[in-house]
Amino acid sequence: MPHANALYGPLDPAPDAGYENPPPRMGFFTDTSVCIGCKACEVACKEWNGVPESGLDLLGMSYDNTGALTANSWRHVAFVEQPRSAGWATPAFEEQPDGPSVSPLTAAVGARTGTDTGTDPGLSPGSPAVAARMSGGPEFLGMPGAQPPGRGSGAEGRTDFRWLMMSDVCKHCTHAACLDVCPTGSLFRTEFGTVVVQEDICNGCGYCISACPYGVIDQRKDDGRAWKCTLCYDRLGVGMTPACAQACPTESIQYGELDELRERAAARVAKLHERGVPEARLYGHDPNDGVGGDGAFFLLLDEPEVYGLPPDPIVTTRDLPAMWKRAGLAAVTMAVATAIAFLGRRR
Amino acid sequence: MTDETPSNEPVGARFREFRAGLDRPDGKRHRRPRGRGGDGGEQLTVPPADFASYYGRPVLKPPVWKYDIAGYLFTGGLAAGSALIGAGAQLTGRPGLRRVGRWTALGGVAASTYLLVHDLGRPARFHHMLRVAKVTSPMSVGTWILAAFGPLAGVAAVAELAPLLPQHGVLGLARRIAPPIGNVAGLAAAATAPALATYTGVLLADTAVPSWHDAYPSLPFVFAGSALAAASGVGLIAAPTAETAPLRRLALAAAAIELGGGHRLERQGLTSEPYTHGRSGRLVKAGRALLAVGAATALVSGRSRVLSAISGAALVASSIATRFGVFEAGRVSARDPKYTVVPQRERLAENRSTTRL
Amino acid sequence: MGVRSWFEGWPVYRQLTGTDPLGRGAAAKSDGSRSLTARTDTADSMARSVCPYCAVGCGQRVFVKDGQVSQIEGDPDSPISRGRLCPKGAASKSLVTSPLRQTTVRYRRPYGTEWEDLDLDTAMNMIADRVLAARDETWEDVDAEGRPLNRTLGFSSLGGATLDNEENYLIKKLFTATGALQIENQARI
Amino acid sequence: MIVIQGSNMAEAHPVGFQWVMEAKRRGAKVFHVDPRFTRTSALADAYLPIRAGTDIALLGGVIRYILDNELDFREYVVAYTNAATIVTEDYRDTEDLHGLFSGFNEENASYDQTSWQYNGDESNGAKHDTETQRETAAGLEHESHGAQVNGQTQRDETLQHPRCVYQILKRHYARYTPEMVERVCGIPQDRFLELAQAWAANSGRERTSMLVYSVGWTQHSVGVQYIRTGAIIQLLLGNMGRPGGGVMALRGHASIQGSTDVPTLFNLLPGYLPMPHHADHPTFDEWVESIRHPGQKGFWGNARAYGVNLLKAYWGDAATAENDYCYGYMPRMTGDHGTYQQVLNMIDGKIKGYFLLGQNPAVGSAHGRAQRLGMANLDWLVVRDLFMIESATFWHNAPEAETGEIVPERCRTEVFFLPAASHVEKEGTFTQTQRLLQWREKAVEPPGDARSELWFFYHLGRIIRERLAQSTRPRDRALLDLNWNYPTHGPNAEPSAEAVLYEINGYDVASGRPLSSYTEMKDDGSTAGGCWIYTGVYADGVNQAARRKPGAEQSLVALEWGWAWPSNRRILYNRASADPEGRPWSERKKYVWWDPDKGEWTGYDVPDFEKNKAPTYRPPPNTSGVAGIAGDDPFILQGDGKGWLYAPSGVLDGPLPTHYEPVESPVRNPLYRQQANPTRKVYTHPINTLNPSPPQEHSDVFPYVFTVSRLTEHHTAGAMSRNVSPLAELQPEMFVEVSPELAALRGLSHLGWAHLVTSRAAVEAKVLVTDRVTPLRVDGRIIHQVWLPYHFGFEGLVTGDSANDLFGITLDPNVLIQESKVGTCDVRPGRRPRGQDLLDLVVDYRRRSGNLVHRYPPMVTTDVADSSSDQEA
Repeated sequence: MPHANALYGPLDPAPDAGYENPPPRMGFFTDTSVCIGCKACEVACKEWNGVPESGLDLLGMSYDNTGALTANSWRHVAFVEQPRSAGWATPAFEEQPDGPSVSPLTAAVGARTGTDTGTDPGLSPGSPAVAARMSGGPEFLGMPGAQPPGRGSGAEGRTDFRWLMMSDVCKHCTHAACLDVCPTGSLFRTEFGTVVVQEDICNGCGYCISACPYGVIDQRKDDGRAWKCTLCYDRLGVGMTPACAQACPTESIQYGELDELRERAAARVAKLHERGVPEARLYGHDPNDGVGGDGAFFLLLDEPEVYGLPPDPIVTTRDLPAMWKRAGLAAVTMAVATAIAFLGRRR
Repeated sequence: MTDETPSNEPVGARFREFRAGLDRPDGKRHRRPRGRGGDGGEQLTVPPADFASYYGRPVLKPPVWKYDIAGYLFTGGLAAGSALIGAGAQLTGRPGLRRVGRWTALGGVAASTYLLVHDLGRPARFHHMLRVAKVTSPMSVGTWILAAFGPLAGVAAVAELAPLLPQHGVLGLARRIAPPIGNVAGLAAAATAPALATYTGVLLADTAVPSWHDAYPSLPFVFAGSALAAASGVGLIAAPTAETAPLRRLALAAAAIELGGGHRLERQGLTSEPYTHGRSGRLVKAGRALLAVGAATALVSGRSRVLSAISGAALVASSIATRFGVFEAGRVSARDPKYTVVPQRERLAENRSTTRL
Repeated sequence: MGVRSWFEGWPVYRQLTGTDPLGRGAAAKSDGSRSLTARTDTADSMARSVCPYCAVGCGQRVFVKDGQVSQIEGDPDSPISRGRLCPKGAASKSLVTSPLRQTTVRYRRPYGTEWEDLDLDTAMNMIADRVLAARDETWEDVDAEGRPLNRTLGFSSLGGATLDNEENYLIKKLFTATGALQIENQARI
Repeated sequence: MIVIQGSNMAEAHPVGFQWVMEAKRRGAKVFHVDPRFTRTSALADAYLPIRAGTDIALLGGVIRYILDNELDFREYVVAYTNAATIVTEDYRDTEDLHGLFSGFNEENASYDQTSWQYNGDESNGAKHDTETQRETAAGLEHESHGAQVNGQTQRDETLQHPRCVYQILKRHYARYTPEMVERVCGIPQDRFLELAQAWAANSGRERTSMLVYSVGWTQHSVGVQYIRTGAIIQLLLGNMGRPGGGVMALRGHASIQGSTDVPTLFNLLPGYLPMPHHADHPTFDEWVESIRHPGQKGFWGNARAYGVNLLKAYWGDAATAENDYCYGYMPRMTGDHGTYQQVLNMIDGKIKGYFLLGQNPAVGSAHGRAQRLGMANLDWLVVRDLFMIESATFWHNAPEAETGEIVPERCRTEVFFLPAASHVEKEGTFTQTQRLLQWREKAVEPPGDARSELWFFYHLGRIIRERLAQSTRPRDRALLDLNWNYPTHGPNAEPSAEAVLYEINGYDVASGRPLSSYTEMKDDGSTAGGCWIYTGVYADGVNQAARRKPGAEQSLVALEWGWAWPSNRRILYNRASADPEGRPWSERKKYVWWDPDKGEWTGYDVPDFEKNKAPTYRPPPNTSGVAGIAGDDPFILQGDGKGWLYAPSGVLDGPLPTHYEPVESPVRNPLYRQQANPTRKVYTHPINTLNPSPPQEHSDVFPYVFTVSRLTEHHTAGAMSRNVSPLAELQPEMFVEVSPELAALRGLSHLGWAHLVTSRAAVEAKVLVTDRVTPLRVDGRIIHQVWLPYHFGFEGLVTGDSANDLFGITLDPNVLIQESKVGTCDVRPGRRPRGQDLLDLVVDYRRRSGNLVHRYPPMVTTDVADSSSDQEA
């Protein structure tokens, strides 16, 4: 019998997926407060998993030239430049003759850039107006600093500055919509509680892509199949660390038993709060959230949507029983309507 | 190239122009995106929402399904509705309508199969769909429904060929036993048909696509109605008018189901926007209008061949418009981060206020 | 494979008879997934190396399968890098297996407009000829005051700083014996 | 505390940066000083934007802050540095001479160092021909061995004597006030004070602070003095030779340290022995004595042994005491034979052949156009690389081919491209940035014709020796007598790298036993060794560099991983981690100490001191060499055993670091009338045009400051990253980072094109408008800076213009390293012109800057008084 929480709520996914005495659930804790944006994770992942190139265009999204998680980028480092305090540091440009921040403007330009990632839908274009709000800083109001050298200092504008970097990855949800909607069983739950596409099975139906509440999984064009982070299932099997976590120079990506990672993360948040970084918060750590908690969760320094993450995702299959009920009702209605139409008075 | 003194325009003018370009709703000042990427101009007609995002890029991946799937929504519905009509005609002794129903059902299901396989990234692996049977996957459920429905509809339709067979010999035997087999198959197909017509509502709703998911209470009814409308429409066009009386009633019922069940599409908050605005909104509206016209015309068409045909065409067109409209609305909602972020933000705010109480 | 084992291998059958009725995990696992293993585990050999990019000196493990490099990753034993690598170090396998790598001698003759092929031995002999000729043409025995010079300024060399110590040692030793002085390295830059 | 300046550690050395993060986790504060906000700044606790090329002014301010507030670690300073040493009466400071020191000779733009000497040592100064030293990059006494001073110096340990180094230092930096720091660097005073206070507060007995730099410091016309300034602070605060302290040079290439230790540099032989100079070193004895400096303390006293061993290693049995160990075979320098001089000589047709061994000067060296035109004027060129690099294809793909300056049909250069073996296809040692040698095992055979450098040079030598086998010419003796017998193996007859390492290590000639320490080297020819500082790497016949005891199984110092020169010491001068009596300065900072019971030095590291020399040891008067080092002289390679706050000789541009403006600067030096380094190395060659700087006219034609550096995603000239797909895609295009203010000023738009123009070249780049770059208020003006990566070139998966094309050639006088971290330029919107139009554009800029006839900036500007400079004037 399926578990009562098979579709929603806290659950240990491996036993639910039929594994008897599985190993502990493994996952990632990505601490963005120590990320240096080096992208070693992106490269190490590509090297291990043989992931193809994902486009050679300058995107103008700070140092992000990958753009998004795609079938050809299973790790993606996001870069956000913000005229805001970093919390722990003194204001970077205090007393400098700067004008107001340009972050919203450059973000707006970055929103429209594209590159052929070799995948579908790959990196979708964004909206400049929406992008302009991403920095969360003051709106751009004019150019008081724009005077030729030597002529006056202008009003001091931006003083605070911070540069957020965050390595995004598949969340390996407890309730993984991609997995549940997969009609071939290609997407499956491993004994480690992770979610993996089986490349010998996937027939590229694309359903998982629409089902993912994080926009992670994506289809490779010349290949037709869906691809995403496997949490290096092959490495896990022989007791190795996933390639990205092994490469990460600053332990921003930590791999381990999920329970232990959650404890570590809570301690880290507490420490950051203590050190004057009240914005530090965890994302995806809570087994009571809309996806039953993520196998890969994060410590963020701003709202999730600033990094391109949904603020409160709920797995679509939570509502599946209700959906089937509605469908059943509609089906009955349809049959009855047909019956009535035919049983009606002959004309 | 010898004069490099900066132009005489006031300092900062170029930058202000640069900035002004950004604020222009068409955003045309900026270089076109290279490679892939739509024009995205449509979102800009909506005032920018007060929310943050990552470079305005969507949180979700828009569905990769091509128009194959929108087409399938139509052909699958048509096949299901037609199978029901075929069975109704069979039971009520309307051979012409029965034939049309069965053949349309087979045509619909054949087209559906083609479209579904064609949409796959790896069409040669279509049979992997039969590896598992997952109630959590509407596509898996649909596959098994189709797997049941398709052969049955095929047998029912092929049975209609019995009169063409010789009267004697082995084929003569086939000619005699085909009709009863066809009847059994026709009824069996009809039994699975409502599921075929309505599971597609769940297929779309069981995604993270905001406008589809939020519409889960409505979509099965919209699709059920649309399926009946399309099938009625084909029947009205193709069947002898003497036998189409049930279809006129059915068209009316279809309209009632679709409009009654679907009126909530416009009332599900922000994610209704794609059903009412833009190209997808226009398609949905056109579907509604055509449905009303088709149903009304059907009511008054009587035995008029012309009116029946007009009514039928309107009903079929309505179904096509509705399917493509709904399909497109989902894609629009996935492409704009606001449909993902804003409702979730509102939900969080709501939860916070309730927990505070 | 008999019909029976085929049927028992059918995931639907496993769903119905096993512990995974929803077909989420155990039942859906494919043959490919069952036989999956890390390729580092099946490598023929592993060499302990050092990253060729910056001077931090991160440890690398180079895995070889069938005479080809199959993976390069950080060496967790290294007290310098603790198994970690930056993007460049992590790309080392792509570096050494890059399809853009040149593997044959190429030759451009004076005033030529195209590359030509050349045998390695021939190239070595041609280079030796040119070194000796340039040396003889530009040899300086003594300076104006008769003090020894013993040198040639007829050719020069600029080395990268990814050369091994042993290589640098031979370069300096040979060039010094040849009388060549103008030996430089990235270390000057 | 960790101060990162002149380095973008998180981006250029990400894996090393894990240790900064580790320190941060334990509460260390990280300061980052850089012209732009980088990924390092993002993780730092404080970021200070600085005008490129003004680091000495900032650090000088820190020195003044320390001295004024008496925050130095006095016990350390008195005992271990030359603060107490008295300097001659004739010494005049920059305070007195508008930015020059005493002894300046305008004729050859160099100093007579006599007046800089320690009192009583005046005669040492005259021994140096400083002009020759500049030409041969010998200013630093061949970069390692201490300059000549007599071991016994006159000292005033109360530091009150007006001519003691401490007081000279105090006076020299008196004008480096917080106000002046702000005027010069553009760093607000309270931001500067935050740095200075934290640095002083986090140093001393209980705490140490570390200083980290990279080529952001070295690639300047005053580069050596940048590092000296940092070293002065670290000495004053007692941070040298101690754990968590020091000056950390983050070097940029896998074995660039090794390339200096076992050099392929024109002025050096292995182990920092000088290449002989025709006038200074005509005989073996003169050569040895010039290294040994009779009378000086320390380990250079054994220089004869080091020299004999090298010559024995080179010429084996042929090298005998009778023939001065074949010293006569050595080629002699007559002046500057450095890489930039070579390039100019190539343009002038003086050089016939050129070897490029994994190096890509067409992109990586300053003044790319000069590099390419030089290569296009050779008889032959040998390029050995993994990829088809720009330096191999310049003859048809260079920008000069587009402008018509290079036409393949008229380009004579014969090019041999020989594919090279990669790091996994050969074995050998790399020496990383902390002097640690690590052996690489060979994983696979190189593909096709690809071969190691070891193979190439061994076989080239073999072929040449075979050709000359019958020769009787004297000039060929050096080749024929060469000890060139290395065992080979494998299908390609690859020479044994381990055999070469054994020779580098050294051995007993009679028995072949590997030496275990350079102290075993004899000066009688009974031992041979190719690089004395590497002796011990093959101790006991074991390849010590190949040791790989897991880090987790040993202490943090990890003495059993690889092998560090000298003698496996991980922190140099670590005797200073103990107090003069040999006790740890504090329990927290315990590292190496004297064990009185055992009568030896002990600790976590190998003590960088004679093991049994007690702290109380005092040498008898006039003892020189190793015996001259007292028990409390930690700096055992310095001629007086002390850490040098003040350099009486050895640094050509002054005994104390002084702020000079970069050669190309939009600003008149606010500190002194002397604008730029008066002793810098200048090449007056038609191709080497320089932008004018104040007090010259027309400097406003190039109003902006540009600086270049690395990105995490690419490596130097790009061959090893732009040809590698997973790296190329991460930074796929050449770009320039500008502030929003400059973007507004020059009409630049985000992701639009801009081009930068100097009097050498114009290069184009995509614009990134970013808040990470800020204008600075400098001396009442707004100064705009822009930044470019220098990785791009015209070959590879991703291409773009090369930033190094923008630079001219001006060198630091001490080490002949080019100023390629700062220059002036104009920034214009749009793409650069093509073909002849490009040349016209650059020529026109030159015309407008008054430089059509190559007017070089004056070396000395002390006679130009103006209101903006020299606060005293």
